[in-house]
Amino acid sequence: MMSKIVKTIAGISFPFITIYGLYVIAHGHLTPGGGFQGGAIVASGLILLLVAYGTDWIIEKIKESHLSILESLGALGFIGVAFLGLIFGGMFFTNFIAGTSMLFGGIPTSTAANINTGGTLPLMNFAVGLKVIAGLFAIVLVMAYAISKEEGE
Amino acid sequence: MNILDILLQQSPALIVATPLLGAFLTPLIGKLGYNVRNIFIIIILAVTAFLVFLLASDVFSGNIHTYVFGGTTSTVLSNTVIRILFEVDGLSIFMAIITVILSLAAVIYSWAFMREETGQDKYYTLLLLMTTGMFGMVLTGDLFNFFVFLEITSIASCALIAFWTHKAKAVEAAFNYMVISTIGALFVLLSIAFLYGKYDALNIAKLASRITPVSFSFIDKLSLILLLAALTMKAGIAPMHMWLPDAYGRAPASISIILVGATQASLYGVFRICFTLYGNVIQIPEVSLGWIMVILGLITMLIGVFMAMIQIDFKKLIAYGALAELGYMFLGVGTGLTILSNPQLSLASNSFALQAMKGGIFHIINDALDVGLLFLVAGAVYYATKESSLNNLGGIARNMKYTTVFFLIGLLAVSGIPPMNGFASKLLIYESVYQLNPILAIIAILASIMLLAIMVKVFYSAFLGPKIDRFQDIREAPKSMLIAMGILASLIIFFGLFPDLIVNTLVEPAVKAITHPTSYILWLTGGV
Amino acid sequence: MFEQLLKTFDTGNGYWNPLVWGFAFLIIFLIIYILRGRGNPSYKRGTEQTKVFLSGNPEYENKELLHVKASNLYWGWVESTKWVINTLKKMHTGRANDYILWFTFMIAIFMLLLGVI
Amino acid sequence: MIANIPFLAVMAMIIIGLATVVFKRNLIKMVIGVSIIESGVNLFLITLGYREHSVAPIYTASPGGIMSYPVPQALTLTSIVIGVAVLALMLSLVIYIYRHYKTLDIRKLGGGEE
Repeated sequence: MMSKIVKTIAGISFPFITIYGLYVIAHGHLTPGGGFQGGAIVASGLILLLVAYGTDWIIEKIKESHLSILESLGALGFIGVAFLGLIFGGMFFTNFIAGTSMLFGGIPTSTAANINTGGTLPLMNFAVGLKVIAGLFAIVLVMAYAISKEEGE
Repeated sequence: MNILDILLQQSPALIVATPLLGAFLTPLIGKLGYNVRNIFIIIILAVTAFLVFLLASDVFSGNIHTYVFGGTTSTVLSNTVIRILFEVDGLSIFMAIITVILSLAAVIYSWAFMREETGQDKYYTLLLLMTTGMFGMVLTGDLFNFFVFLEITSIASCALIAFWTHKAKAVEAAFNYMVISTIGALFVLLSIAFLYGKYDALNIAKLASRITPVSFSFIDKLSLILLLAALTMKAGIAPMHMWLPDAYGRAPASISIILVGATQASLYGVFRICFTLYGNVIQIPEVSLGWIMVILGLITMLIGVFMAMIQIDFKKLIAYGALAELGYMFLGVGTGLTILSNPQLSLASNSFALQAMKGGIFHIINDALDVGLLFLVAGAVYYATKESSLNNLGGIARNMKYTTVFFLIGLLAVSGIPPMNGFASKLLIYESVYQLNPILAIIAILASIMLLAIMVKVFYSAFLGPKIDRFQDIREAPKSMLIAMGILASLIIFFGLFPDLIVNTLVEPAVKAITHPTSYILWLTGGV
Repeated sequence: MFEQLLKTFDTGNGYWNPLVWGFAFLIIFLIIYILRGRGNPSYKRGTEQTKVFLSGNPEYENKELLHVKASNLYWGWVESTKWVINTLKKMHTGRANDYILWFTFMIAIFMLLLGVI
Repeated sequence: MIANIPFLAVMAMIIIGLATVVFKRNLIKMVIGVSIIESGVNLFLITLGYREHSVAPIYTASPGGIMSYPVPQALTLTSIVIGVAVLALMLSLVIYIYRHYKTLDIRKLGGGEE
């Protein structure tokens, strides 16, 4: 449990951190960054809340089992996209969207940083981002919960 | 193109992807109930097994199967390899077969063995992840990819060793294993970086073609040393084996047998590095890897049997036995390497080298089956009696007839008594090692005799003896555990009765694959 | 296929055929069985002959005590190789830092053997 | 000379890390030692890809000029991701060990042969 100042500041900065993290995830195919980095940023925002408001408050809002389901969904999305590459492109992990008129189907030119490019890469970044957010936050949540229970005894 | 051809073409990726998909689906399927999830996992592994055998049938007919992730083979430039490649030759698929047998046995065994535990979704997720890692390690043709799968395997296996978190020693063994395997893997990464810095390639075949006696220098030696040290440590070769008995002994029995596979995947790494990656330079006189392997094998063997002699914990004793068995593989393959790397020896002694290699490689699968069976028996005894110390056991053969028979089969196999499979491979090793140096063969036979003595001690103290009141009402192990043990036991007997068939179909392609590295290296330039 | 199953296993220097061995075992077993069937006419159940002989000491009431514990088995061997076993025991400290020390030590050994230093 | 400083730093980090793991008795410090080795290896990988006066290897919107090698950066990233998993697992194991033995001193744990 932290003081009111910390809580307020954490509450104010949390949306910005999250949006920045989501930006990094979404632009993973254009800039240095991607699913893991952005996911780590979002997760650190959540961890900031955890530190500021205490474990019990967070545990009420989010269950660890939900997080692990989200994590599996992220991993499934990643491997699912890879399997789709096998089905539509003939090889595992084939970038079957690139060069088509679908979303993210554009082909990048050397000058324009267009977000509508990259084929399956943005999709994989989203999946990895989801997995990393859920996974990292679950790790810290479980550890914090375990320790806080111990100190309470 | 019919469906089998497509499956065959895609099989290297699917072998890795199917357990991975299963691993992430498990927490979701787990909500549907106990039996549904377990059947799902068995189906996943059965599909994987089917793919492995499909691929094996192709690879054993003499092909090297390559798979390019995310593109067709034509996009691979001949000079720089940009994509991740899987390259499957005889040895890879041989190891994959071991992995799939062990993981199937473990999953079938866990059905009853883990019934009472909590957190089973995580258990099966990690188990499948570990299987994925092992498949990746043996199938990949990319050095960095190898590192990644090595880490996946070690993280998953470490979490599984500590699965019984209420046991202090299990957690401690897991921590030790984690520290050791992480540092080992980091050294592997460091030497990969050395090689990448010098040769600008990560593909094993590409690197191997660039490491020549001309270019061989300090950096190559350093990375060879680091790779060798780290991978032999991960494979549990003495004197860096100390984590192994703890990890094997403290983990749940169903995990111990997959750990056997994981150590052997590291062993595969050692062989791949010595024979393929540095295949062009093994004849340089200062690289006397063969003798190093022989001596390490002997030390491993002796330490294994001496320590097993004084153990009173059932599973730890078997773990030390497994350590001794590891020594035989190193001895056999090391003998082969010694003779192959000596340009002065004539072709006549080359045939002994091949026999020794055959023995060593054949012993890998035999060891996996034998030690796996013994671990499963130890787990069954623990399941029935809740007792792991041999001092407190006794007379359980009365109540657990089938388990006793399985233990007897494992006992005979692990100590190399005919007609079990251990005998055939050990005979090959003894006879060929004798040609190199008779003393080596004598020590090996001595270690084998001691192994028999140790196993007889277990048999006497745990299974025979007068009735003990506490164990009056213990029951035979549940059916699923018996089935898992039965699979391994029948394979042991089959391998023992028809060694010629096994050596010709399974072992020989594997030996050919590592003694003729050029076919592995040259596929890039169309040499296949 | 069937012929391949029956083939003799050539080990380079000798050969080994488990089926022949199995056959030989079967014959030996039969001979032993026949010999055993002839029996010993002086054997009588439930007399002095079948009692446990413990150097003249009376037999334990509690059968459990008759069982030799695992740590007592091969006592002589363990006692005579104590120097090896105690050294080995000292190696297995159960601490990760000692194990890493062994690892660095082995790297040094490999370096010596391969001539880096 | 100046170009070799990163390599010296790598050497120093790896040796410091190894020394920490070998000589420190505290479990947390051992974990830190492993982390230091890992950072050393990552630094080495990054250094391999460095070229003088190069720009970041981003294909679009590049200001022109030579780029540093992207492959070592990808390797480092993977290695960092693995490092996170390893660190988390090791720390959770340390928590469990502390729960059982009520100490972090490795000499007071129950391992070893009898």
